[in-house]
Amino acid sequence: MVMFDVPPVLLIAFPLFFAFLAPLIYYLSKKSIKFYTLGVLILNAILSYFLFFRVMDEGVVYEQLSGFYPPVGILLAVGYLGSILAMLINTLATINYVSFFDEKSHSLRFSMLYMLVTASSTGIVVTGDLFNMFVFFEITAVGSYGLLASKGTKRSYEGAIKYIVLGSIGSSFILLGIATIYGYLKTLNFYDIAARISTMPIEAKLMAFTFLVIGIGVEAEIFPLNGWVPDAYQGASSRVASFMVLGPSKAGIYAIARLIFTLIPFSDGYELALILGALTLLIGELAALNQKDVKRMLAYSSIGQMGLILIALSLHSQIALIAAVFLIVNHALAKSLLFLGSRNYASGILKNPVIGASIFIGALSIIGMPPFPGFWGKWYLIVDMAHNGLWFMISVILFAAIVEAVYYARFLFRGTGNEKVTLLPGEKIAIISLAVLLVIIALFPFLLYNPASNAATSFLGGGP
Amino acid sequence: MRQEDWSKLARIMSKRSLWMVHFCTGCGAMEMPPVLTSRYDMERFGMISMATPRQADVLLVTGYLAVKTLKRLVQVYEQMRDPKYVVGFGSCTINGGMYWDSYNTIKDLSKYMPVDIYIAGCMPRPEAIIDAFLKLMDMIDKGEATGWKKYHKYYKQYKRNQKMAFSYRLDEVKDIEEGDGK
Amino acid sequence: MKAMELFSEAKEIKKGRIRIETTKDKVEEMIKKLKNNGYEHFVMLSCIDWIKDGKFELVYHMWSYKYKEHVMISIKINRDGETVPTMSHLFPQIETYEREIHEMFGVEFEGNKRLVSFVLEGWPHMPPMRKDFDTEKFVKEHYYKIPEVKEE
Amino acid sequence: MVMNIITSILVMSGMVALGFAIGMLFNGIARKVVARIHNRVGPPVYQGYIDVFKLFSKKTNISHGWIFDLAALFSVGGIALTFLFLPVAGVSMLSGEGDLFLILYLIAIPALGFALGAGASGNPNAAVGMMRALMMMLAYELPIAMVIVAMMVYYNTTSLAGIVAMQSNLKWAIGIPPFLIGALVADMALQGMLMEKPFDIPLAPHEIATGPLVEFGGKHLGSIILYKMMGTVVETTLFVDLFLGGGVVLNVNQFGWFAYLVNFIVWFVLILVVFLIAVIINAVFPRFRIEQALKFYWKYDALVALFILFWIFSGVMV
Amino acid sequence: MLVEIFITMLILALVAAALNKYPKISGIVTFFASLIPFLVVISWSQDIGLSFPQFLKFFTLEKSLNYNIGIATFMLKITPLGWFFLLLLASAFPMAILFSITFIKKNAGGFYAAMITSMIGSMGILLAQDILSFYMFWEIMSWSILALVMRSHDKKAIMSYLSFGVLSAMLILLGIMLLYSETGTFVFSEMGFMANNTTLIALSLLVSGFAVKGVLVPMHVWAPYVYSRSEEPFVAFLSGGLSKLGYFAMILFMYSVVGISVLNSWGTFRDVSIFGYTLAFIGALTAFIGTVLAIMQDDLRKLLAYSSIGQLGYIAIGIGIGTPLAMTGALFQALNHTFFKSALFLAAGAVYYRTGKWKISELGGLGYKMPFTFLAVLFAIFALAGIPITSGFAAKWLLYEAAIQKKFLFITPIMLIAGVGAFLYSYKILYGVFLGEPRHNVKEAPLSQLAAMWLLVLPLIIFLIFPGWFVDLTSPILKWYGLMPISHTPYTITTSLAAYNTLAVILALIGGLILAFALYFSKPQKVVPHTDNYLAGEPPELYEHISMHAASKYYEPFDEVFYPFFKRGAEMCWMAILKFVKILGEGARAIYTGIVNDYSIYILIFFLLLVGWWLIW
Repeated sequence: MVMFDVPPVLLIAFPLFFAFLAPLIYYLSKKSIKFYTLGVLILNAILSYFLFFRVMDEGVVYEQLSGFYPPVGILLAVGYLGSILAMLINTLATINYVSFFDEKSHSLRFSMLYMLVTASSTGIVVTGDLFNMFVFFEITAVGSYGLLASKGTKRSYEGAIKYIVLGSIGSSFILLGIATIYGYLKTLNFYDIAARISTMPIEAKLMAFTFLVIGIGVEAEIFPLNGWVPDAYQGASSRVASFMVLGPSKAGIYAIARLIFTLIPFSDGYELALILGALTLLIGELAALNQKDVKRMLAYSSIGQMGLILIALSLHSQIALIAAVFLIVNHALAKSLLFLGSRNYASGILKNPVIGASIFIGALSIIGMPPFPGFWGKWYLIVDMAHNGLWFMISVILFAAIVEAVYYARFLFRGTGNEKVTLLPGEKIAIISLAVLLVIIALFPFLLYNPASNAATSFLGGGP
Repeated sequence: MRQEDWSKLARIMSKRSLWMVHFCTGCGAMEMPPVLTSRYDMERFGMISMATPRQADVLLVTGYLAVKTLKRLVQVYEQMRDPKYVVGFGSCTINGGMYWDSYNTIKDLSKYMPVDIYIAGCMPRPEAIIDAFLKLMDMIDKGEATGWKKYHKYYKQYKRNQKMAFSYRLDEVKDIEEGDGK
Repeated sequence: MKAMELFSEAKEIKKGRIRIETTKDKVEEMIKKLKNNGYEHFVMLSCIDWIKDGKFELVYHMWSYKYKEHVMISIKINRDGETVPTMSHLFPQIETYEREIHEMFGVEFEGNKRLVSFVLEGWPHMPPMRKDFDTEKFVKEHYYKIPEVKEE
Repeated sequence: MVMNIITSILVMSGMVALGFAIGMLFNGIARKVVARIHNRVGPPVYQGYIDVFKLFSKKTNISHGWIFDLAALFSVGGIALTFLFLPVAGVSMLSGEGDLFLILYLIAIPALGFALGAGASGNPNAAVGMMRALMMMLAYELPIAMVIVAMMVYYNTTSLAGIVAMQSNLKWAIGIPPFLIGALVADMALQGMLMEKPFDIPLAPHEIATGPLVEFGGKHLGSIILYKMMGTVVETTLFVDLFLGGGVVLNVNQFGWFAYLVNFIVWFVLILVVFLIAVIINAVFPRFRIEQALKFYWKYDALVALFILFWIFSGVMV
Repeated sequence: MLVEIFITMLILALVAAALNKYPKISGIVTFFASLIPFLVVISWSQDIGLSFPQFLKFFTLEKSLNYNIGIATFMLKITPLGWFFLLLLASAFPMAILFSITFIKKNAGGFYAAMITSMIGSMGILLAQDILSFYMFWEIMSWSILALVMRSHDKKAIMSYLSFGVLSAMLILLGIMLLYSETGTFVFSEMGFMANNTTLIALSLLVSGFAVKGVLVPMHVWAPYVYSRSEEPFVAFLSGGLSKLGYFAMILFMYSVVGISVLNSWGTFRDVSIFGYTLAFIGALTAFIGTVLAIMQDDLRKLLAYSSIGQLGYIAIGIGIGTPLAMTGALFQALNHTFFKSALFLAAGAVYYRTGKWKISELGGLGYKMPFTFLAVLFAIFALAGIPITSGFAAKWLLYEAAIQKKFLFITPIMLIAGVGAFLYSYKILYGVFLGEPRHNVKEAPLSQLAAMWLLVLPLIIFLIFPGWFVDLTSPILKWYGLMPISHTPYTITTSLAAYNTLAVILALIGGLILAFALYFSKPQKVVPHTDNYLAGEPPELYEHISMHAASKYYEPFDEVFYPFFKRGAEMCWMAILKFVKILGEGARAIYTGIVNDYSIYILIFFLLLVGWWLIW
């Protein structure tokens, strides 16, 4: 199946390079910029497939950059989860870009930022170096500020500025964490840190953990660090919000996973993650219950889903990690679908049953109804919790699911029936493709199960 | 022969079981309660008052009849099952009584429906009423109370007269549709 | 004595009974005024046929429980075809009185939508309460002329 | 085999005929008794027979369509059917083939047929009367159901014939303290079952023109009246079977035909007494409105019945 | 073969959906698809130990199937219990489809596809042998019902169904997870139970989850809305067929998975487990409350919905008591309810199809206009009210006997009074819709609708005469549970307390009717129109504008007495819970103030908290 061994760096370098080449294309032909961007994204997605299959074949792929050997040099380490996420982010970014296709004034800046954020999000999930990860975080954040503000309304600027403020605080915390670790261990390589973390004094370890959790938590939308989420998503256009859900936030949750599994694994960390996850879940879902504005509601729902994923991660067992992978994939697919469809009203569902059914499938999957991937995620999660006897947490999750069902029903049936539906053809294509992906995973869950199982094994062994 | 015996038996039975429906229009209604209750006790003859014409055998017209009331009375009469008997109370049903010159009160009930027995008086006393009923029973027994047969036989004439009364005009009533009022 | 204070043309004919003679265009105003001043009960509307004068007299009777007074507002109209405005919007029961007077005297009430037959269903002749209607003659020509049922 | 079937059919037809005869007689007795209480002479006791004969001899019969006719069929057929399932004076005709629950539901067949006819007549009075009749049924059914269930649990059988058999040798249920109270409760319910005052609001002749009966006349009314008359026999027999040992005083195996005779006489006297109690109450009471009747049965009667249930409950637990 | 059957039905569902523009053709396709489950049931009859005629067996099917989808294995197997309930569903389903061929006109494709999907889900549930496939098929069934409920476009119906559907799903999920953690296996047959509190909690959760589908109080709140706003063929199948799945699952988990010995180990009351007794009591309460509320309704569908609630309560009583007698009674009641309630809802649909009205107070006199519909309704109502002219009585009788056998002094009177209450609302339907003054000049219902109704009524009459056949039908189930089938012949059932001989009842009824006929035909009669009524002498032709139909507010005194007690019902409790959750939600929303300073402070506080935690630790 593998045609050629894709070096992981290509996945980052390729879009970055073409992103900086974009002004030239724009100078030549203003209209072709979107085709250009789409082409780059498609190519990158294809590359990510090759990488995925390579990882599936060979196991973890390492690549050293710039000629230095680790721990001094920069190392890229693509694990199973990394390759899944790289593939997911690139594919969905491509699909999502289709939804922007009908915009009349297709600005250069937007295309560049889009490619930039895609590349840096991919970078986060394939990197093996803490500082490298920080750099990619910064790029992602900067790109996201631009994307969130791209709608150009007062609200979008407001949301973006909030993100900038919180994102800066988060970045500085990450930097503090990195500094702490570097100060003691004189290394930033994940493996190196993981190998020698026990030599660190406990206070320093805790300090580093705290700084990093807070820093990454801002990106990963963890309560109470996620204040920017509702405002930013509400202000941004639905398509940008959809992109934010599938790209940066997934990279953030990956970073959290790396932090608590590889970097500083200790039992209180898991416990903290569990508590934070439960809080995030409950607060996100409850806040969404009464929310009238659709995008804000979906943003809250996103927060809730992140909490669920965090709970799954915090259980640090094989099945729970499989569940986490399912939940991540489900959230990326279904939530970006729902964001794209957030402008569609109940009357639109009647006029276009295909779109209606797609949105319905997305909502079902998020609520966790069989046979969609969301179901498998929740199922494995609950099975694992049942193993461990975490009945209270199961009740919390199920309660959250009921609340979710109620507000998604409101989401599906909102509107008086007289609204004009203004979904663009591109958006429709994107929605339908996402729904098709959901159905494919629903019909053939083992497609995702086997990689997820590998990823879980790898993660539990301390790998990427 | 058997048929005749049968109807003879039926007459004997039905004379002992006369169920009445009151059409309480005038002051005659006041004379009925004593007849029914302890003092005169009509039930000893098997007579009780019924609530609807469907169940009843005897129609009591207890006083004067305005034209508007006559319409209702005819309907009630036609809803009763055969054999059915009509008893007219007091002079109002005979010749209009004290309403002899009223523009809106009919003067002679027998022009509009067959009356089996009239009770004279204004109003008749309970004794007179009981006497009349005993007479009626005798008539039934002998097969003389044939008002209901007469109504079917001369249905056209009765209907014509009723129409004349209802429309307050004699000249406009010409033909009556077929039927025998069964 | 309230009505005496309200209307200058009011006359007390005996104790607690007041008569006001007026014209038909003022009636509505007067009833309204009385209604607002404690005369909450509209007792009835009656009609008298003054055949020699060629007039109908319509009398609106009102009663006050507070003052224990009976007020009669009397108007006169021509017998031949003069119409009177309806008062049924002031007291709903007036509708029925007007219906009756329409049937019995043939007075037309403008604005009363329910002037259908009341006691006499389908009466084709002159209204029977008019003094020029000869009851005895009608009875003789109508009821006594209805034939007996002939037994053949 | 064939002879057996023919014999039993003959016995059953005879019993049904007897039931109708007693029902008509009861009608006359009731009217006579009420008249005597009113200080009147009253009709002769055979007045019931005259009335039924007269109704069936009417010359014209007016129907409101085939659903209306169902009433006449189902009411007479259904009540005869119900009678067959009762043990009468210890003679169990079909009562071995069904039980008390069946009887409670069989009584509903004529009532439902009657209701169909009343509804089909299209008269609003009939509908109102039927509504009241059904609500009355709901009202009295609660206390009587509680008492019956208590008896079933006590005697550990649901068969009426079984309950009667348990009370043989004059061990009548009324002699057992909870069921003495139960008999009073059931007698109140019987008052409603028989539609006697103070629970005769479903008919209420002066108010809704005899309610469901308003459009019935001639043979239709005759059928309904037969059903009502037989109904009094069925319902009083049910009461007697439950509380008074079905009127069985002598053992049939021991005394032969003489026992049958005595039992029948005792049964007749007992149902007459039960019926006369109802009639006498009827003669001196005004009537309840329907919601008053409902409240009476569900508040007071049912409360007493509940007390009996608890009584039995404590006994069963021991 | 079994997989192919599922796939065939799925393909036919897609075909039906594709034929959206041709509702009749789509309906006919679906009708053929709907016959497949019935053929499947018949072909399995010998496998579970029944002797059905050989010629009815069209194909041979494997008894069990393990189907691997890569990450999990679905274990399906036919059991006597599953077979019986599949028989019910498979008989009601084609009738609902047959009815909808003429009834459904708008967006028919989606309707039929969702109906077939719900049937597929039901088949899966009835065959499931492990937790995963059970739950998956349960959800497929639930969500295809939601798709059908959504067609009503009624917000209240959709929201209430959805909330309760998800609540039920979550309760079930929690319950089966508890079972799984207790036993460590997904497969029903491998579960061995300890009688401990976890199992009790799990079972309670499961039963309350199934109670949503089985509409037991207080989980019944959704049913009146959904039943009264959706399309009739679907409601007929939902009430008649799919609600039985809740009771199937109750029996499955109580008696197959957990087992009677474990139930009994939690304490017994007169040899009935306390768990079962509680269920029986809730069932009796449901029967009573459903009946009282049904009497108060004016909307025909709402009345039927509440009556459905009331009648389903009886099944819970039988399941709770759990003796052979009670189980037979419960299954019999399930069968009866399937047929009569489907028929009634279909008849309501036929009435609506012809008149366009739902309110009982606006209908009337249809008995002479639609005589065959009326007769079907009459039989269905006999079954509903338990009049011994249909099989409805036998079921109730068995349940009464079972309750008396166990000396249940308080449940039995409630059951009896609910039975009498059924007469009241039955008569409301009969009078309000079919009797009384005619108001609509309409034709008889179309042939497909009539055929559907009558085919549903037919079994009720057959099982009236031969209740023994029914007992034969259930004896494999009882044997499977190790219970003795009750003693019977084709037309008699005998218990330790009494006997019930249908032949005697029928013959006596015929005898009584002959007597009545003899009296009745003694005299000729003439038929008069409905306008010829005694109305105190007032000619009705004068009062054309006044309706003589007394069906509006029919049981007004009853409402006056009972309304104060039922004013604050289960619905208000649920609304209060919802309100509480909404207040929580408001609180959660208040955290996100929209002010960036606050958010920064949150981060700071969080940082301090963490540091504090580490310090204390």
